[in-house]
Amino acid sequence: MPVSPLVEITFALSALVILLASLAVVLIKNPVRATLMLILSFLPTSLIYILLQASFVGILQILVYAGAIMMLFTFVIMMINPSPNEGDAPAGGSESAFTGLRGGLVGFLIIGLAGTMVIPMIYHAAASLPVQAVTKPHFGELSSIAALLFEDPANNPLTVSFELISFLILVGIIAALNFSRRKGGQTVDEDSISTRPTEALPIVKRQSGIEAMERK
Amino acid sequence: MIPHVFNLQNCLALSLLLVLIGSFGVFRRHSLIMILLSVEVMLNGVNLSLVAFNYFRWGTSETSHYLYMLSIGVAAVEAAVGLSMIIVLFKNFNDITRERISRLGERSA
Amino acid sequence: MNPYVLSQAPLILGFVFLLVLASVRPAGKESLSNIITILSLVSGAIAIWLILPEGAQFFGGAIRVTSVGKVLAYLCLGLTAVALLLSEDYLDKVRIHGVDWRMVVLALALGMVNLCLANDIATLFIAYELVSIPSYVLAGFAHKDPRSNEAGMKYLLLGVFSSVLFLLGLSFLYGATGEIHLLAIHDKLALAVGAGSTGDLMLAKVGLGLIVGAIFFKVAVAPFHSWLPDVYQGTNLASLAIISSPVKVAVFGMLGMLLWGAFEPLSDLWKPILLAGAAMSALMGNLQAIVQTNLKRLVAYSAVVNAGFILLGILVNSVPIVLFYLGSYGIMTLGSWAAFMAMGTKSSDVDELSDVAGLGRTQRWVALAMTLILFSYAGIPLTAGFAAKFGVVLEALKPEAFLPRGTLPVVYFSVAMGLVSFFFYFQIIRAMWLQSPPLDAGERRGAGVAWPYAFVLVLSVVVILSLGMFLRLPGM
Amino acid sequence: MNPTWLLLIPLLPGLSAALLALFGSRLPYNAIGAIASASVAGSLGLVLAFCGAGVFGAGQPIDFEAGPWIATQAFQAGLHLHLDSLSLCMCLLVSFFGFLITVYSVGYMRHDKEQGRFFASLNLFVASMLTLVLADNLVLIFLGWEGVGLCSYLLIGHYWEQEDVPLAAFRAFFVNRIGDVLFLLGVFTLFSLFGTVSLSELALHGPGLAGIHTGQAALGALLLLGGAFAKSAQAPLHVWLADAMAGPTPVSALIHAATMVTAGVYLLARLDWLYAVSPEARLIICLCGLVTLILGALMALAQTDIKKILAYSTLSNLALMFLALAAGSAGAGLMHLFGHACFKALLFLAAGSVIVAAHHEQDVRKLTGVLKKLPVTNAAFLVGCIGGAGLIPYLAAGFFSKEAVLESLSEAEFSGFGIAFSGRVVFWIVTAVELLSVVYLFRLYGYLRSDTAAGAAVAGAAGPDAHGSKAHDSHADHGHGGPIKEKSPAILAVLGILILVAFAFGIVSASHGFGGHGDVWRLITGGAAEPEGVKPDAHTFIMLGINIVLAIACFAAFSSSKRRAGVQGIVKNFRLGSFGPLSRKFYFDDVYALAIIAPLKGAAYLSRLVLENIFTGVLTMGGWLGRGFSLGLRRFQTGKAHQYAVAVLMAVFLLVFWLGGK
Repeated sequence: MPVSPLVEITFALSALVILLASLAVVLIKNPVRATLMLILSFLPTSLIYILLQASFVGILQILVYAGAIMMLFTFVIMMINPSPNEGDAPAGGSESAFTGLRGGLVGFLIIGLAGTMVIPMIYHAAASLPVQAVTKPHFGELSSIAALLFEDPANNPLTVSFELISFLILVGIIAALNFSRRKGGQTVDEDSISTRPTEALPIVKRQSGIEAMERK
Repeated sequence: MIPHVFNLQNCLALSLLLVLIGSFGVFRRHSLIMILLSVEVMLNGVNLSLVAFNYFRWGTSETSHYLYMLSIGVAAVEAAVGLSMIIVLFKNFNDITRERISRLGERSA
Repeated sequence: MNPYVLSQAPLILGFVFLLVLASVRPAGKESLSNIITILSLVSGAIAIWLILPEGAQFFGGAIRVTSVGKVLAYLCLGLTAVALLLSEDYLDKVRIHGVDWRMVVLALALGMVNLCLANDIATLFIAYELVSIPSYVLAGFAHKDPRSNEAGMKYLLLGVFSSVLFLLGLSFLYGATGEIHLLAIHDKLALAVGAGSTGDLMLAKVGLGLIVGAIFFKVAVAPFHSWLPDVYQGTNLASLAIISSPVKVAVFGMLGMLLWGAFEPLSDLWKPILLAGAAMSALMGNLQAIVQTNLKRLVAYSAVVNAGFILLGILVNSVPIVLFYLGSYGIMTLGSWAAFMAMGTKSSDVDELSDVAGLGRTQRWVALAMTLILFSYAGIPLTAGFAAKFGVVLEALKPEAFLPRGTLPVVYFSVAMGLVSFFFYFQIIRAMWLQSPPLDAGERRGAGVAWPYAFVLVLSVVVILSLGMFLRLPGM
Repeated sequence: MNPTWLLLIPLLPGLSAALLALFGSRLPYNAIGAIASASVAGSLGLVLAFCGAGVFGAGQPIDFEAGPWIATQAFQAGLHLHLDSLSLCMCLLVSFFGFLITVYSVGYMRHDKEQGRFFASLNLFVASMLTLVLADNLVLIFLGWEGVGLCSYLLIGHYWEQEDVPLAAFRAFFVNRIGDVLFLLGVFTLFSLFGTVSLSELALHGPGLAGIHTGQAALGALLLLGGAFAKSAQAPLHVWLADAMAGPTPVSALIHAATMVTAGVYLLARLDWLYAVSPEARLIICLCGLVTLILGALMALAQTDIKKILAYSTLSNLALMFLALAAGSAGAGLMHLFGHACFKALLFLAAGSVIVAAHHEQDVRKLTGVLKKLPVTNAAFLVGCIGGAGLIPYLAAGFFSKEAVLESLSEAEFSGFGIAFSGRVVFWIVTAVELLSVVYLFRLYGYLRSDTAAGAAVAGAAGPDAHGSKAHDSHADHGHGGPIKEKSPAILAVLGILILVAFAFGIVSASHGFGGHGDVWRLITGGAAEPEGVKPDAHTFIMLGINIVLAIACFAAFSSSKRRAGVQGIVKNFRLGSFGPLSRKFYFDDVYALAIIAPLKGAAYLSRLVLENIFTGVLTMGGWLGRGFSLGLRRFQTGKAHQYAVAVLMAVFLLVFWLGGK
């Protein structure tokens, strides 16, 4: 498949940035910066999606993933506000430095092993696969995906999963609401679903601050 | 001459490396938020492999673009549930390191 | 209207009712929401029975109704309904908001039904997540209890981790075949095996490994089981009844359908994996339980042991006996949770072995039922547990069975390890009957047993005995 | 008769057990006893009714099929009861002794706290045993098999508040469970070979197929053998029998003498075709039987607890049955099974009577002369001892069955695993060990009939606390102190009946050579051609003479406190180098000590070492090993999620890598 040099260079650079940013996510101590690094890694990822003729997916990656989900993370991190370095240290010496080192070492070994054994295996297998050019017109474009999703809904194989995910999101909402309840029992009415659902998060924040002060 | 790098195996290698980096984060990070964040790194790698497979091998339909949408939907819900649990944990313990969640387990007799 | 949508309507309607109930009567009676939930579950099962014709496909093949899937759906819905019976008093005790809880359970039930009927990767994935994520939520539902926090968080972190691996596996499967429809995947794989195309097969194998690993994690097959005891220990009993019984049934059913459906051409590859999983489960589940004194953890380890037997059943593809096993295991587990709830005091649950000491004297009937349930776990004849284990083993050993090498030793090993399991089940029985009650036992005796617990206990005892005495499984 | 009645035989006691278990605590004692006895009596009546149905001998077996019980695609195990001559005899044995012992227990347990539970277990035991005996397929047999183990546990653990009793019960149950698992594995092996678990189908098709797949058939035979060994207390799975003596004495009589321990023998007799084709299994039966025989007899010699003496004697008698089976003569083994049941039940129940009369004292050294006050018990004990020692033909059940065993052994050949030896060797070993049994039985009887003031030691021991402990003592329940006498009419009646039964069995078991009819042989083997019978040759008479002389000598030596002291003095004072011709009665004592007592003592110590320490030790070691593993694995259960994740990822990578390499 003939590919223009621009594509090659873009891919290589994006891959490099993604890898470095992802490494930064797992290595940087400061949680806020780590989150920003993740967002940074999403941008070249979306570039690669566009190279892969998945322009809509690329847009989603920025809009939904980087824009919404990562905002959630940033928001919670800001709210809990762990100090830049403490947030990632073992607390109270419940885990000694030695065991921490050992745990890290074991994880590192396993990943190294997998990296040197499994990835080459898959790499060689993929290299031998026949490559097939994209044949569908308007591949990856919004209109095409919309047709895929919404054409003939009664016989569309994607309908069921698309509807089911709404229940998944509902579960997420109910869970978040439940976790924000002040009292576990059902007798408290001022913070149940119907009356003031939007207060859920601020309540949490105040509570945590108060409790934090009490603990000190 | 620019080497031919934009191909399936390189995309797969990139995505698997992301999965590995993410899982390394899961083992290494102490903060629960950071562990969740590492899982997002893994998921990013998985999504990449999905889209790459679709482009390089099965370009007749955008099936995996749809799977990608499902995947970020699930990721969003997982993040929401996980983060709200983390907030609860923070309320209860004033601490969100993983040492907080290692009380259940075998106490050596 | 599409019959499939109609068949899901009761569950969805129940969900909507609960939403409305939560908004109009936030402090309403718990029992109303419980009744609504149970009704919608039961009518959901009836709807599936009446409306969905066997062999039909809906939504372009995303849903395929099979007899196995239907039975699994009945089992899941029925067990969930029974578990809900248990929840009413208990949720009050642990101060859980019941309406929220039931909505999560209903969503989970929807996920289970779709997991049993799903026929493409996308639906499968979403249904799998719709089973998993509510499970995490349920585990951590009692959010004022630090142990529940921990259980939920641990379950979520590890579960999300395994979900990612599952999705990666699906991605490789898609990469190998280009299909999301399970039957089409099966055909493509069969073609690839026939043609010997190594590249495709390699991708499919990697996908197989990842998917099987992730599902093994979900159903707690050793060595993927380490999360299970911790989560059991921390989770409140009402949520545990859901997580440990119907969810297990659904995921095991999905594993069996996936392996014998899509992955059937690769059966030479995954059969040894199932065997290894069965052997490991028998080994780890039994050995780790020996020195265990926490009752919930004991049940968790026994779940690991049972998982090994179910894998054997899946291995020999004897559908009726697997369904029988799942059903009897589900009701057995629910029975044991009912007994635990009935044994608990007003303020606390039973936790350690010492909490049940002398119970044969203070709560005679509960102790009797619990003893029978433990007999069933241990595989004493005339109980469902025996019939199920016995059936699985005999199916595996029938002379005409064509199985991989090593089946015989693994089966023997699993049965022989039952000796060890007997040891720790008997610890509980011994504590109940052959130890004197502690001094504060009067508190328990006065409490009496609430009718839902009594009902579920009686139900499980009746089911255990009748299944144990009359196991008849026609060919399906 | 309508075959449906067969179902009622095990069902009656089973229902009664359920009734008593659920409501026993609310019923008065007499009602409990009446229900328990009546249900077993009902079974006995049914069995007697079936005796007239022409099943005996070569008659037509009666089959009852209630449809499938467990039925899957692969297999069917029906609720299928099969009554042939052998199972009718076993039914008769079980229901008859079950009935007698239930009646006896009504007298024995009158002052117990948990009577409902006791009689429920007793009834359930009878029900399970009857199921086991009547079952036509191995699954149903397993049901009974497991049931008797469970009841044995419940009954042994009856005095659970006493220290060590729960542990003893648990150990007994655990060894039984080992046997159950082996049995189950054996069933699985047979099933995977033949595709059926029905005994009749197996007997029909088994021999042919087993000849082809000898390896797997031998494996199945060995596994089932393991099960039988555990149930019938053969080395190395015999360790539970001594523990089992912690239960009430009627239980010891029922379970550990007459019924449960014979289940293994019964099973092997049912599957004799399987053992006929696997000489290795027979060789193993023979070797284990010999070890058990010798160790049992020696341990019986070394014991002072009255029940333990009888328990070890049971071991060696069971070994005799197994030896007969090993020799290929199921008939001889079964005949001894019945004979042994007669005299051992008699001995145990008489011992129970002694124990009750002596306020739960079980040490024979303190029970000297007790029998002088207990005339009926005395007669029963004497008859039992004569039977156990096989002293007198036609009397007391033991003689002809032992002769039959010896006869079968003398003609057998054993080979396998590269060794081969003649049954003559075994024959002589058995003959020699039987002398020991004469010694320990009559030593025991001598003690109990000693001329010491009757029960002096007991009365002395019980005297001081007789009044003080009366109010609250829980199990010294049959009067305190006071005169030693037989009180319960139920106990006396049962003993009387048993004496008659022992006589009757002695007469009907006589073989042709002695002028009898050999009825028992014909009945239990279902009309198989009777062997020529024991010829009253010189050897038989010589051994008989030696036995009688030895018995009288033993009795004489131990029944007088002076002579007993003499014997003990010889044993005790034996030291090398400290003897002179005159003071040592011309070395006679020393020769005696050197030649007889010392080896015996040494052997007894050795057998104690082996029996109590090594075999138990291996079991305990297994337990500790499991515990150790468990504790080791516990270290991996750290509660740290990231470590679990490492484990998961590692396992997944291994999976993927393994799959990729295939």
